[in-house]
Amino acid sequence: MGRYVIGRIGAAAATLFAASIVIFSFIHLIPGDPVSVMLGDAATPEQVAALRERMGLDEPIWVQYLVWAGNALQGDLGRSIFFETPVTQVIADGAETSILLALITMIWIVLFGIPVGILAAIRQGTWIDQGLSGLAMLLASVPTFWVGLYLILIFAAGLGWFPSSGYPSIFEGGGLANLQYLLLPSIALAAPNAALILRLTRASMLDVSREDFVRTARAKGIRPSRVVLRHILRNALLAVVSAFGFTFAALISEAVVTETVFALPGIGRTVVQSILRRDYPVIQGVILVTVCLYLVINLLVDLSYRLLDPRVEL
Amino acid sequence: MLGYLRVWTRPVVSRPLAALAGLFLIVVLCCALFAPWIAPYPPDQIDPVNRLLPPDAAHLFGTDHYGRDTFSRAVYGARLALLIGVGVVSFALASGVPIGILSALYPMLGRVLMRMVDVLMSFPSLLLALGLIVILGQGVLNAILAIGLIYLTTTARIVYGVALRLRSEPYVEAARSMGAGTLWIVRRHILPNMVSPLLVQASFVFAFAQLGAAALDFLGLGAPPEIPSWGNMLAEERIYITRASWLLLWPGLMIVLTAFSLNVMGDVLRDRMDPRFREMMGK
Amino acid sequence: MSDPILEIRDLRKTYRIKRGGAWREIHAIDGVSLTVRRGETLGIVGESGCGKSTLGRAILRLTEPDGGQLVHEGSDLLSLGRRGLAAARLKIRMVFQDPYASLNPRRSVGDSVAELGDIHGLFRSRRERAERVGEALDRVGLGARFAASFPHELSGGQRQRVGLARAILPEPDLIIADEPVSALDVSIQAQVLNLLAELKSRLDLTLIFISHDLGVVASISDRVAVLYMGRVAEIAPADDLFEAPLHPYTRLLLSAIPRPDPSQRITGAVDLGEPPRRLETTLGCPFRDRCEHATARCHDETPPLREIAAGRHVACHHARLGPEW
Amino acid sequence: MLSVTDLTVSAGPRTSPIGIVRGVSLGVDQGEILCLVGESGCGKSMTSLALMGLLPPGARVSGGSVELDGHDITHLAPHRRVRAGRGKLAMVFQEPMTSLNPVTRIGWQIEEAVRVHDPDANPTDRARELLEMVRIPDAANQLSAYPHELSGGMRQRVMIAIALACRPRVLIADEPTTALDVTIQRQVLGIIRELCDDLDMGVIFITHDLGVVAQIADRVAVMYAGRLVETGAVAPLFRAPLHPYTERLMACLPDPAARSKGFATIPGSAPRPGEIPDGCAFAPRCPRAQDVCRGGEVPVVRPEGGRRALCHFPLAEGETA
Amino acid sequence: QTLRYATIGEPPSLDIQMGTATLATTIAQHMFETLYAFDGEGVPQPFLATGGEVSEDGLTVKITLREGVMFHDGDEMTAEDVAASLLRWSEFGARAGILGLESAEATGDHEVTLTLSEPNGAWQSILAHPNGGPVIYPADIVSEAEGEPISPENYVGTGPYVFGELRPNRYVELTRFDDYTPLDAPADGEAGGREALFETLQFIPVPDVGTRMSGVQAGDYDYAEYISGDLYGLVAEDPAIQVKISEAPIFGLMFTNSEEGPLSDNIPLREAVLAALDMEQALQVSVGEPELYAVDGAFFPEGSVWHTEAGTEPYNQGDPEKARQMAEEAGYDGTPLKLLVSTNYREHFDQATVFARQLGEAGIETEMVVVDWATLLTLRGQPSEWDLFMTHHGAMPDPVLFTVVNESYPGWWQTDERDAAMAALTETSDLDERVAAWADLQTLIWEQVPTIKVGDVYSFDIASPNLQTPWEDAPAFPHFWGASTN
Ligand SMILES: Nc1ncnc2c1ncn2[C@@H]1O[C@H](COP(=O)(O)OP(=O)(O)OP(=O)(O)O)[C@@H](O)[C@H]1O
Ligand SMILES: Nc1ncnc2c1ncn2[C@@H]1O[C@H](COP(=O)(O)OP(=O)(O)OP(=O)(O)O)[C@@H](O)[C@H]1O
Ligand SMILES: [Mg+2]
Ligand SMILES: [Mg+2]
Ligand code: NI
Repeated sequence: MGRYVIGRIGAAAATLFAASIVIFSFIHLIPGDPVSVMLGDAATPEQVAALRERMGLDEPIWVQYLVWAGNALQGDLGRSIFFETPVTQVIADGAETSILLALITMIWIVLFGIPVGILAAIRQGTWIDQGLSGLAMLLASVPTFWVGLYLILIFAAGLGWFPSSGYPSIFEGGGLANLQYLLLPSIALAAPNAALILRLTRASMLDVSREDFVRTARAKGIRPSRVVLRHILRNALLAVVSAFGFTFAALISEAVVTETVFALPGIGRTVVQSILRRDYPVIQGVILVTVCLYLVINLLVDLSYRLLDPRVEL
Repeated sequence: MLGYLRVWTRPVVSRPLAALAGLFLIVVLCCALFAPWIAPYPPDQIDPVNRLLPPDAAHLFGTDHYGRDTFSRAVYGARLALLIGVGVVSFALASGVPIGILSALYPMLGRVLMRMVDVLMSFPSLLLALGLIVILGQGVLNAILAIGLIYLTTTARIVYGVALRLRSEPYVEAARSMGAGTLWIVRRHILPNMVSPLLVQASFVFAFAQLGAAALDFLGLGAPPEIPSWGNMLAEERIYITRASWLLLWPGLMIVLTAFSLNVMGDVLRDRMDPRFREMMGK
Repeated sequence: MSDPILEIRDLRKTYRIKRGGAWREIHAIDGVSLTVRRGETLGIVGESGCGKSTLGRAILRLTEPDGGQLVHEGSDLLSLGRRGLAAARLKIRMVFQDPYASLNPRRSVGDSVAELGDIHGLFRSRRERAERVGEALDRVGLGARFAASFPHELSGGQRQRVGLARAILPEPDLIIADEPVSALDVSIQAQVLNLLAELKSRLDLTLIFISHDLGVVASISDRVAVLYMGRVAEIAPADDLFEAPLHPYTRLLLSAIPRPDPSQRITGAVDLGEPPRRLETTLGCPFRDRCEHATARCHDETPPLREIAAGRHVACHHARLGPEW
Repeated sequence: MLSVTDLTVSAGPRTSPIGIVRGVSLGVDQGEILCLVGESGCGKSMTSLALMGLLPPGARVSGGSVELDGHDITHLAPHRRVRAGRGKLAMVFQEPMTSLNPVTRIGWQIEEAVRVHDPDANPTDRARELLEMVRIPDAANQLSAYPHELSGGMRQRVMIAIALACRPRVLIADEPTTALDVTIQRQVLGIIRELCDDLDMGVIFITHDLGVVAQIADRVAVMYAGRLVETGAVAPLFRAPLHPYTERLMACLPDPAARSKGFATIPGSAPRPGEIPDGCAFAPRCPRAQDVCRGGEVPVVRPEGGRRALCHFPLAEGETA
Repeated sequence: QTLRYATIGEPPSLDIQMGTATLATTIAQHMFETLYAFDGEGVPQPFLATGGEVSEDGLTVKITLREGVMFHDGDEMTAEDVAASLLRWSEFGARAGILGLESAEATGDHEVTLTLSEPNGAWQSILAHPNGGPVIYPADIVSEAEGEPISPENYVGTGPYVFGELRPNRYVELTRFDDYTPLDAPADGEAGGREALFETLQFIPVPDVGTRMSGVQAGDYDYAEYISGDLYGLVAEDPAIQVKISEAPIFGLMFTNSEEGPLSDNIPLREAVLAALDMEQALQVSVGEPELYAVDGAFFPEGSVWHTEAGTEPYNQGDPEKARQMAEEAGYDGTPLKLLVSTNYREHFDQATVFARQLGEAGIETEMVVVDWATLLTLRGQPSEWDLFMTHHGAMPDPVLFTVVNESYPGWWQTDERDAAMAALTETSDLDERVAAWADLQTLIWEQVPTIKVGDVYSFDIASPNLQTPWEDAPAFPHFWGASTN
């Protein structure tokens, strides 16, 4: 196991290296440059060129890469061109929101997707199943911003139950009460993902319930509910676990639309805005971190398989 | 022949939901094909005096902030929806399938290719799309390419899994024992047996491509908005959510219903391909 | 008897699997030498996992052996290039265990039967193709009309016949049948076995018949090889082997065959030992842990396959001819 | 003890059901092993699953009754049949490789059944005891093994242990040894025989291997196309089958002595459910069939000795079809 | 007491010498101050300065400074600081060169002497305009930063608010500067005494306009900028919301390429393009509410001293037939004109879409090149990539600040007539003469069409009803000294 983990970390490092090169070349292919965005509409080309030179943006790409990679290895991701602050700080600032949002969203997904998926599987073929599956598909096909805008209109501007937007950190006054800011966004974000998990749960429940060992369990004389929970579900969740991991990773880095609608200071929005402003260090840093996140989650998913499924040998 | 047709129509007809979904998709297809005849106005006819009109007899779905007829735009929108959907699906399949199959058949190559897919997958997907669009410039084709790239990875992974399983199927082995080459095995054995998971994946990708395009539009980077697309209409008119909510309702409904119908049809197709289901329906 | 059609010399295949983070080796075939004579039926028996299928597959290089030689018509199959291999595969054919799984569910019976011809471009016209397919289907007793059916429309016996039909179009020299009847009912099994015997005599085939059902093997084979843990334990003409098994493992196997005779009823549990896990070491007699005669020598020294009597080979330090040990 | 009367199982739409099991009647006594034989697809598994109430979706009991110790259990939920009183029915399935839950330890899986049926016993002790009963070496340690760590034969014995944990009066074993080696098969058969005798259980043993039947059965029931065509004690049935199908089946057994002559076969193939002809289902393949066989009710013949066959023209002793 | 201001996005660097982003100026003007400041009438008044004198030849300006002005770091502002700030600005700043500053020297503790390369009548206005303008930093910070933007920890100014914290995506926070020494004069526009009533100012990015509006309604923000014109009807009557229409209009501009392509040497074709455009339609589509736009070809709004209708006849003809004819006469060969536009500003896009259609009706083909704003900024610097591009500018206090007339601005309008008109504008500091010069220049613009003004758009902001601001209509850069809640 230890050796396995070390091996995996080695492979991850290779992936990371490849990814960092891809990131770097990818980003520098994007036309436009941060300096003209920074200097604004009135700046003349000479001014732009001068500032580019002063900021080292006219060096050959590979030189820039080496400098960046060298610093990144020491944990220094550079400074944001736009914010003038260290990229690590920019990421750390977004991370709180993104992680909490993803966590709360995962709670919704688990609370809604899994039980409803189980229900649909148990009642397979009945109108309950059809209705629930239909609902899931519906949720999966509504654009997030639509849901988000309506949630704000109804629950924030209309009823005033929840704050409309923004998110003050829970560490800076307000405490856990600030989580209410994430309630509406997490619902908007959870809708399509819960639908996916629901469908996955249902499908794998059905798959597992056709397995021979379920018949064995039923022949033991234990209650049907126990068969479902202890035998079918436990095995069915194996298939859902990896979806969980990757949904979580995606929720952290890809909640751009939700973050935009709800004005949340999350990573997704940071990086999209950074692309629009060509804030290279931030884009590179965030992608690097999300790639790491993906690799870590990948590893965790595989390790959790080891815990959940004794057949998996590491 | 009739019997063959029945095999296809039966799973649809036996579920009212599926029948409705099928019907809706046919309507969408008709809209796309015959848009100029169905739409009462050109989709880009600007009429600022009559902007933001609520639905009435002259403008079934009302007018948008240019005074363009929302109904006509929704009808034309079907074209772009299909274009994006079909485009993304074709791209994802055309690139994901060979990658997946090659990786499964040649493990050495597979290790490299799947690593690369991993790298791609580890990038935030919307971001990848966004970056590509910025690099390539905005446009329908580029949006298709960008979204297609996201689904290339998932498709390649699925195909890889299936191909890995099919590769060790006894009938593939049997073909190999007769001296069949790789091309033969892929063409005659692997591809045909991949059809049903691919169909489900395709219907899923089709639906999500619409949402992806809508999200790109939302961020202002989708198709050039003078070509109407539903996602675009939705994103463009989203500030009218309170003032003229019908502007969002119709395109939103179209996206939802199309995605929904496709999902339903995807399910039907999968069931149709599932031998267990075939057994149940009788031979 | 007649000349050898295939000589297997010290064939080895080691699978490397990952267990507990470490690579472990499974010697699926651990130095098998066999001679297959033209026109004979060679039965290969042994318990599940002893390497029977691996041996069959290795002959056709469906799994690439790690070492040894496979001499077929004067050339070593293992050193053939792609072309040579394809040509050899025209001569040596395999019939698979599971008739359903080895037919592509999406291709018609006719397509499956014609596959070999299609791959090698043997048919000059569609007419010819249809004719040849019909002929092959006729030969196995199905009839040309089955060409349009799909595998799921056939019964188990019919599927197995399709499997045979595709193995005889065009006519091969050697058929390797890997448990061709184990998925079938007794009555259908009998049909298929009859068919095999008949084809064999009509087409002058050599047959390697792999099975774990000793009853079946006994009734169809000229010679039988018993495999244990990837090694040949015993080879003998079928009659001799069933009458007077030499290897203790062969004896065990024979004693466990259920005979359809109500007078030999089971009265209680017996302990026949557990088949060992795959060992990493190849030293010593693989059967020693279950063998009542095992001595220190069996632990230290691998018993070679030695000829005890004419045509009878056994790999046991203690085996000798005679009624008792 | 267990008696089944006229059991009918059908599948397909309710408007045009397909009969899979068509009026099967049988009974098992204490300490008796009843072997149910017949070729693949004739409805053996369906019969046993109907007894347990575990029919797959799509199939249902559409007639007849199942009684256990005089109580009608035809429509009880499966877990109630197993629990009725203190464990009445239990089942061992064919596939030892897939019939155990792969993610839990086998000890846990046995204890789960023990807790239901032996609430007073210490589950771990009882589980160990059961493993010893099915002769698993080093039982105490094996409790913490996962199924994939065991060989096929051991898994099958664990399956039997689980069934025994239900303290069944009747054990149903559906082809429990087809996936096993002959040597292991021999061991498992021995264990079943021994348990049957020691615990005074009734056993319904399903197989299509006549060799196994001969070795283990007290009584035999032969099925063909969803019907019982013949029942009787094992020795007379093997010596002198009444039904032509039974006789033909036995003739198909490979006989090493008669190698050169080839194998006897039954021409044609068994009908699929839904395509079963009227009258005697075997008639199209039967060399003795006459016009009466092809329609109408088939008479039951009951010679002495508790034997019973469904045939117009039963065989006399020594006669071949 | 915190003011929560919902912004359209994050501000770029608050070093506003270096950039011209509106949002950065809005925020940074609370920290950094200029030597002069515009009063309510738009007339520059001494602010950090107490006055200035121009030499006879107009090449030397001697400025005296207010005493006792404290920087946030506790040091007093000296002539050294002012000289260093002005020099850095004129060398590296966003509007470098506009003043023609040759040198700035501290000629006393509280006196700076500026040397200009040419006389510049607009020097007070230039010194008063904070947007990309010469705000005053401490000398050591200036010398450290040189041409690079000052980093946030070095944001030190003289204003009533101190830089607090910049949390990317969350907010920029400014806190009250307790040692602030206000100018002893009544507040008048930006001039006069400034008083920080709010403890803190928080500028929170809320990119979605619907959310900005809902947020004010829900009480999450006190002030939200840049609400779409079409939402005006919804909030105008709402007693729960104060509407702050901007007093300074923004106007869309479509620049023409004078360097390369079909429009470069072909002024008649440009005139044809202009003739085809109906600005009313474009404004209706992009703004909606008639109260919020004005169809006006004058570059300075009514009420400004610079307002003149001189030469605006070609504006807003919307005559496709005439345009077609003019295009034909200009020898237009049907080559599509590349219209570069970004989607990041909805108005640009809406207007471009309308124009493309109107041009199409006049037989002038266009090809819309839709890119994101950052790409547009780069592409427009490459003459071969475009023929027309869309942008917008805010009202300027003085024509010289106006980029249209800057010959290095993309479009590269460089004609002898322009040079002459520009010289007339900067030669003198006499207001009347300068206004007349500007009228000529505006006429020239409508004749040579280096750019096409779309029309004035009065964007509007909204505020919670409790917010009291010292101004009624929103200035170009809303400021919150003197603002409070009740
Ligand atoms: N692809 C593989 N990878 C690793 N191990 C393998 C592989 N194929 C077979 N083995 C192992 O090699 C050994 C021999 O397998 P083989 O299939 O040849 O046995 P067999 O005699 O045909 O058994 P059966 O009667 O069950 O078909 C077994 O222990 C098996 O687990
Ligand atoms: N859900 C179903 N619908 C229709 N027919 C079914 C269904 N399930 C099983 N059958 C059919 O019922 C018949 C009886 O099956 P059963 O499993 O009882 O056979 P069996 O005698 O146990 O065969 P085997 O020896 O292969 O296990 C088979 O022909 C099968 O195809
Ligand atoms: Mg095998
Ligand atoms: Mg069965
Ligand atoms: Ni005017």
